[in-house]
Amino acid sequence: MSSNPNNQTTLDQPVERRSFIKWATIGWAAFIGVVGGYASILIRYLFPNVLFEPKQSFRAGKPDEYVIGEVSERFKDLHGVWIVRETDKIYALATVCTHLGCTPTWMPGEAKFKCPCHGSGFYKNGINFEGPAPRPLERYLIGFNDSGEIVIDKTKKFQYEKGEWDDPQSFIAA
Amino acid sequence: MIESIKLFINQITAPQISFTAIILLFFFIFPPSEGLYKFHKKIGLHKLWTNAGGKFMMGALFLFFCFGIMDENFRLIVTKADNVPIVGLLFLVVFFLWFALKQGYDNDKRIEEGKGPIEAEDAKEKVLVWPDLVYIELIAIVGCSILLLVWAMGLAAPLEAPANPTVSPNPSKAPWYFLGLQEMLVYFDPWIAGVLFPAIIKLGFMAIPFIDNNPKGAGYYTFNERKMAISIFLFLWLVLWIFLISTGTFLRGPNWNFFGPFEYWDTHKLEALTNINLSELVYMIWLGQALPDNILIREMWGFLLIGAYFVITPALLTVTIFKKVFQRLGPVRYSVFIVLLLLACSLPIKMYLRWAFNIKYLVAIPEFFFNI
Amino acid sequence: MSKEPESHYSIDKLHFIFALAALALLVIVGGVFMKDYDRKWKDYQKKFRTYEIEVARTTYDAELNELNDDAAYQELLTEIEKAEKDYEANCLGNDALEQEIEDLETQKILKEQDLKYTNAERDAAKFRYENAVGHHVGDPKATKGEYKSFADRAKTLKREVEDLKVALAAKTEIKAKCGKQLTELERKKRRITSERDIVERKLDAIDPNQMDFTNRVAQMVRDLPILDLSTPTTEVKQIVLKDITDDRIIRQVPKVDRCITCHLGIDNPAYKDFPQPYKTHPNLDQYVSNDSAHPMEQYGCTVCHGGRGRATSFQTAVHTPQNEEQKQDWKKKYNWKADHHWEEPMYPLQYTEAGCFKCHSGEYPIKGAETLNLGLQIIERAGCYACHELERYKDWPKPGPDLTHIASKLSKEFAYKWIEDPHFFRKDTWMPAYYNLANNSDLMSMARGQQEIHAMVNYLFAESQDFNLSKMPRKANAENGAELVASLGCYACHQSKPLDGDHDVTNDDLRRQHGPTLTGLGTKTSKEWVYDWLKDPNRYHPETRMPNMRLSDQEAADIAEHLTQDTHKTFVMKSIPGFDEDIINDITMEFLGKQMPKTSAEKKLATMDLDQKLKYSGEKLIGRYGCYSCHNIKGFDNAKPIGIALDEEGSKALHKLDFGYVHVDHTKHGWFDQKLKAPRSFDNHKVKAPGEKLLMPNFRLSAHEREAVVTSILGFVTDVTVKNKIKPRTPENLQLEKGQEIIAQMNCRSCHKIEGEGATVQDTIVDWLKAYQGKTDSEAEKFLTSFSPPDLHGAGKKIDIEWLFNFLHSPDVEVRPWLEARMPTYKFNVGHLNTLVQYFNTLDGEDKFPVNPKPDVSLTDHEYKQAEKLFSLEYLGCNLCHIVGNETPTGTQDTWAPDLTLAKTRLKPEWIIEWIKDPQALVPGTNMPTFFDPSDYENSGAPDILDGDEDEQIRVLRNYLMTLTPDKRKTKVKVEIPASDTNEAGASEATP
Amino acid sequence: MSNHDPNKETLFQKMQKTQVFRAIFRTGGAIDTHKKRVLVTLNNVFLHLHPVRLPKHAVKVKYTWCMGGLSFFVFLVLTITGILLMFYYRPTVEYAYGDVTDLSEQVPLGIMREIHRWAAHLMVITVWLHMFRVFMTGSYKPPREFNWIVGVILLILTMLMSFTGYLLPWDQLAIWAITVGANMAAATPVIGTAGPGASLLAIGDVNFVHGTADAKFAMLGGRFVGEAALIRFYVLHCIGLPFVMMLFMIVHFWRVRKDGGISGPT
Repeated sequence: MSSNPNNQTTLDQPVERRSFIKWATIGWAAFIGVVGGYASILIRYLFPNVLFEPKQSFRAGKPDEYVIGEVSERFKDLHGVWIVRETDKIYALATVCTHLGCTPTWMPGEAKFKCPCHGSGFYKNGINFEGPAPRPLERYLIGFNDSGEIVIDKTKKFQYEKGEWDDPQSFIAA
Repeated sequence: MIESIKLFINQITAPQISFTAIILLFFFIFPPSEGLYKFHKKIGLHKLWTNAGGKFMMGALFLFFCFGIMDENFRLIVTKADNVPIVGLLFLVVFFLWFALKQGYDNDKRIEEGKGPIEAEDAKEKVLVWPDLVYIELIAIVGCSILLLVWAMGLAAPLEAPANPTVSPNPSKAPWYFLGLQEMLVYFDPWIAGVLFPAIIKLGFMAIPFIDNNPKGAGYYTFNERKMAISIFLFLWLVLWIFLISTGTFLRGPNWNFFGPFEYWDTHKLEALTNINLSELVYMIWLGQALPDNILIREMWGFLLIGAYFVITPALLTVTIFKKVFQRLGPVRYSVFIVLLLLACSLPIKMYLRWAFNIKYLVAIPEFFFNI
Repeated sequence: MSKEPESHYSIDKLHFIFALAALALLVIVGGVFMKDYDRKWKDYQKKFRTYEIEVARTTYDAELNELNDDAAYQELLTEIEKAEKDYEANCLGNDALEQEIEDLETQKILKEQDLKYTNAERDAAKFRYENAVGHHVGDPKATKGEYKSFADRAKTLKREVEDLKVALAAKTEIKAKCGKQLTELERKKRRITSERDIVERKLDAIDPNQMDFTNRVAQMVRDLPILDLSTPTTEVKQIVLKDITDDRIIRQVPKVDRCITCHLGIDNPAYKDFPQPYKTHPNLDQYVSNDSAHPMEQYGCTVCHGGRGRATSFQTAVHTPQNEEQKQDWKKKYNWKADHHWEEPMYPLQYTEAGCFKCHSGEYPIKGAETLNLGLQIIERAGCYACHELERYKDWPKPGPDLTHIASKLSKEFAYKWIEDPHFFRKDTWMPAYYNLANNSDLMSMARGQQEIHAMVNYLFAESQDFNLSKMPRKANAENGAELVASLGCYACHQSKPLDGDHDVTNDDLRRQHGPTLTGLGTKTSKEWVYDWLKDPNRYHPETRMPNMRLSDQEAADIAEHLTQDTHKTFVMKSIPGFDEDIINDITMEFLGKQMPKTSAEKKLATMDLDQKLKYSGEKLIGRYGCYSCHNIKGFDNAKPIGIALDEEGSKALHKLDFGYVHVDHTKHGWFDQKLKAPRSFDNHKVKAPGEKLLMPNFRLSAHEREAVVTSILGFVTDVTVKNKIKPRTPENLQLEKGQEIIAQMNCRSCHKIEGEGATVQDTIVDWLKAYQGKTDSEAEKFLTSFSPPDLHGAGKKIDIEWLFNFLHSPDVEVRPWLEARMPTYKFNVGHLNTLVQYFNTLDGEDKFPVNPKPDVSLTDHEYKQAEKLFSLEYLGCNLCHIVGNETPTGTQDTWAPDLTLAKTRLKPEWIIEWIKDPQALVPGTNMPTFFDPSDYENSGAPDILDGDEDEQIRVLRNYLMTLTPDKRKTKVKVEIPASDTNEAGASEATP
Repeated sequence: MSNHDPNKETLFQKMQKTQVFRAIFRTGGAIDTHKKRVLVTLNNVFLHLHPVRLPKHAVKVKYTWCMGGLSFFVFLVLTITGILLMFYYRPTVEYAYGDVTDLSEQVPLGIMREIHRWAAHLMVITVWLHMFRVFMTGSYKPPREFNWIVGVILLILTMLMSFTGYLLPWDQLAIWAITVGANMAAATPVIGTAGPGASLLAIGDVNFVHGTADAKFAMLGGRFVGEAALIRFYVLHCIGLPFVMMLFMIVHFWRVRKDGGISGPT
């Protein structure tokens, strides 16, 4: 086993290591792999398969339950959505100010959304026109289910500045 | 054929038989005294602690489990998720027992030959911690991880019905490492089995270094140089702890009835459990009279018996077989030692009293929750 | 290989071992991922995805075909093409216009911006001015000026903006007009193709063949291990319920059901022919779908089906196999194992309806739960509730006949043979067998059993009281009797012969087993007794549910003659073993030994003669077997039922059921089924003294019947998890349930259709019409409704409360005199009657506030005359069909209608109006003609009466009906009702 | 690390010369000299528990069985998996059972629970075997008596850790095992309601030991195993006992060194 058992060693003598380099490399590579595996386990573990939060999509009744030209606050508290019906389309606006995330107030008299935090103002269609808000309100995916009810899915957003409001999923034609 | 083997095993695993067998054999396998040691060598039991002996023991254990696993009832108990560690424990205990004693016996031989233990020879040489020890530790860690992950993948952690304080499952068992205590509960009142004994066990273990003043055998495996210490320790650890845990886990079923390893756990199994107290035995059966009203007179015999056990036995032991021990330990150490030893022996004694005379309590004062 | 100084182990070797260990660990870590990743539900979802594509594709193709075949659509397409060309030619390329619009737009935007700024300045100035005035800050004059100038400028700007807008609008108008036709057409097209477009979009989203390469790759990548943390296509789907909870004993938590993770097509009718777990729920009208009574989002799954809702695997969901075959199949397919650690395993499919009982326990019957109802009805018929306490049947009458006067009805021999084997005499009797069962059919027990029966019979006859049978007319005509039995409606509750064994019993069948099947009566009893019984059943058995048919003496005699003609010959020939005093001594000693020390018992025994011993042990045996639970027996008035209460049997812990040495599935339903099939079999291989043996008798239920009963028993649970979903205990609901209970108890549904169910008797009426009235099949069909007891739909709305009350008490008013089937007289007390009247009214929503004043039913002379005219043949011809007093209509009986002279007292005036107006709306399919066409109401009435005012015509007609008096009628409604607290045991307490 | 040209530096070697690398790894890169091997043990916080050199027998697995080290490793595994389990586990009567169910039903890599549970069992076993080895080599003999006591205490703590963790899944197995255990506490002499001398702690007619004031209650925070017991056991399991255990482990390891390293023949 030993190559030079009688050799008096000095502290600075290099250790011979050529012969085992292969297994050591394999071993340590595998070990690093294992550590990587553990890290992946940790990361994957952090994302459960199921959320107990309220559902992100909800049914909002039939189109004719909404009056043309009005902003419906029916789902504002429950789901954080205004539903606006114009002459030819219906869309769902997020009730989140694009400035710092406050909830604006719908002021029917002035026909505008006014944010109480820093005074941003938005038109009925969500376009910002005053105050510090940098961009218009966001719209949510809206569509029909099989029984003709409006379904709003909050996981998908449409932003005006990206030109997404023309996307057929961002409104329904009525 | 196979059925009759199973039946036979079912019968001999009954605590009365298996426990007696173990006690009888124990001091021949682990002789505490010189005389027994010689006898032990003479009948060749020391061969257990050779390579062949190790193979034999592990093989026998392995074969037994292979044989058992074919049986449905055995399989059911052994593969119950929470019981698997105890199966592992059994194998590990047997292995390490052999491993320790083999090295001990080897060293004994060397010492006999005047060479000193192998450790002493090794110790002359020094090695660097890096990489030897560190690398071994790393390998051990990797090995241990493999074991854990395989175990975790192969065996789902048990989860039974949601907790329901109104329906207690039958049997209701404590975690397995406390089953020794639960087994003691069969023979002792809760305050003894659940409070007094655990406390004594802990204190007793802590007292070991102070009682055992034998300077030999420090830092190397040996048997011959510390026969008595090892014998007593193994009796406590193997018989009164591991054995009772195994019994509690594998052989105790519904209503805490005994079931052989190949027996079906029938909830309706009935066993005659008519126990009497010592006072009833003395007054009603032997003397043929009613129990006295006075509690102290009633329980007098029990107290006397216990008193005698803790006073006369030590005295007798001191002048007989423990003469040398007394000399070696001195009065203080010796008293602690003897009290602990007697307490430990009270468990098997109580077990035998139960089996032989159906004795429930030696002293029974339920009025004050005081039963011994 | 090298070993180095100051080292013990060879580093090479350690490297090697380490490499092996590390590699092994790496593989195992990979294994951990694989094991975690490999979940069955993911496979199901992937498979379902292919089915989804398949279904979508089929729909898509169908839609496409439809569109291709749609001529209008094709035409539209060509039109659009043309319009497009038009648009291209005329509207595009008008650069000047485009430019103009663009310029205007820019101008507008600039102006608007200016306006916006000016407005802001103006508002700010306005504030400064107001502040100066209000708070004296600053100079009011200067600020006012400032404000004014801004305001003026804003006004001008605004006008300019408006002008620009108008100009812009004019220009865009020109542009839009040009494309208007095209937009219009395209919108039209979208409307037609909307369905196809939906499917198409769906296909785009899920079908890999529709996707481009990158998206296809993305679809695969998103489901890879670890990466699937972001947006996997497979996901655990769950329903979290607010009102239904999971029971944590100390606390309740919202129920979580994840069944839909695998049962993916459960709410989609398109998957009804797909295999499990994708299959659609078989009853979407009632369950799962959003507009059903039990939508999935509110009820989840496990509350009805049982099982573990949070489970995402077949095993942990605690599926329970239906039978051995399925069990083996599951073991193979899913590695299924019984799970004893979940108290509420899923109900096997055949017992699913057990879950209904949790919430609907008060209803009789539980609508839609056929098996459960069958089980409950069997429990009612068999009288399980007599020995086993059941809240639902508290205070129900004892199911068996009164035995206090048994000597007048039966012979001792009959009684002996009957007890020995009741099913031998009548195979469908509800009297269960006590002897020759699993635990008493060995020779010793049989010999003992014979003497036991002797003892009991002896006791019964020794204690039997005298009973004078009323005198019967000498002459009796059996044939006439047979016809009467067929026509009066006896077969509503009785059968003439037992059912064939080869068809599964239905709820309708059971209604006809309300009373005993009428076979072998000649062997059983005398015709005098039958005569006496028919004349007044309550005389012999005060609590009997057999009503009084108000038979004349001759009718009763004829029927008795007919019924007693049938005899049971083999039964007569059965021999009876003699007394065996040794055994009788043993039996007597057994009971004596319980009462006194053995020596005194022996002394006592020596003093008794055989009769005394028989009587003594007979009494004790009746007490042991609990005969008194079903029968009235002297000496057992206050004895307690002998069985265990069943109210929580379904939630009993499994380990509390003793399976003994019987090899059946260790499940609750397995045990219940075995208990019903062979009740004493749990004694098998057990050593037991006679007094310790199981006592439950055998009802000889068929497998189908057992299944139904087991369903009910599984449903007998206490469950706090649904307390928010149980029907609220409002007075209305309680009234309804109480009414339903009486209806079930008295078997009303056998004759009447109530809440849409019942009228079992109609089959026998068809038989009668054919056999005795010489009608052909089709004729019988036609006459059936007229000759059947009425459907009680809408009775609460229709019938006067007081009249109904009186009628139910004493129904000898002939509303439909042509009817042969007779409404019998029941021994209802005031409580019962009120309950029933309230029931019908509550059912129709009639007993609600506000109370309206009784309508004015007076008529002026003129109105009276007009009404008379309307009534006459000239106009409506009411008496063409309706009986008026003793005038019967002329047509055939299938067109006859109730007596109109009863209308005044019988009908609610408001109802008459509605009825005449539109009878079909109240009773669809009624024979009553619709005189006033609801679709053209204004012109439906006779124009020459009361100026053609339909409302008026109906009103006077109604008021006219109220003038018809029943003076020519034979009988009057008697009002003589027992008070509700009279001594009719049981009956009164049911209706507090 | 090629051997073709000894003068040419590999990337690894270059990296070792950077300031960052040298700041982190005091000893430098490849530990290829004996001096470095000594230094690495001295310089590393985790390794400095070890002496630089050991007598040869102490390195042999045959002698040590590695059980002490493995017990510590398993303890670390338990700590890590335990912390991760706390992400998904809420110690309330409402949620405990459902959360544990979810670990196997929906949480990815919920195998964490299996690892934790089996590691807990494994730790009890390794600690017992460690104790057995220490006894068999007579390693408790002077000067190591005190460390043996600390070891016994650690053994008790290990079992208590396992015991307190046993309740947390809140299933039948859990509450009944704890109920059995808790009833033993009620049998404690003098301070347990069902123990001998329960009526001793009384003044006049006022008894100070009763259902809501005895050893069992102190353990459960209620008359029976309920909400209070769950939170108590949770806190003990996750904070109380680990903390105590950590303290004793520090002492244990420290004393191993201070008592002259691992035992050996003198």
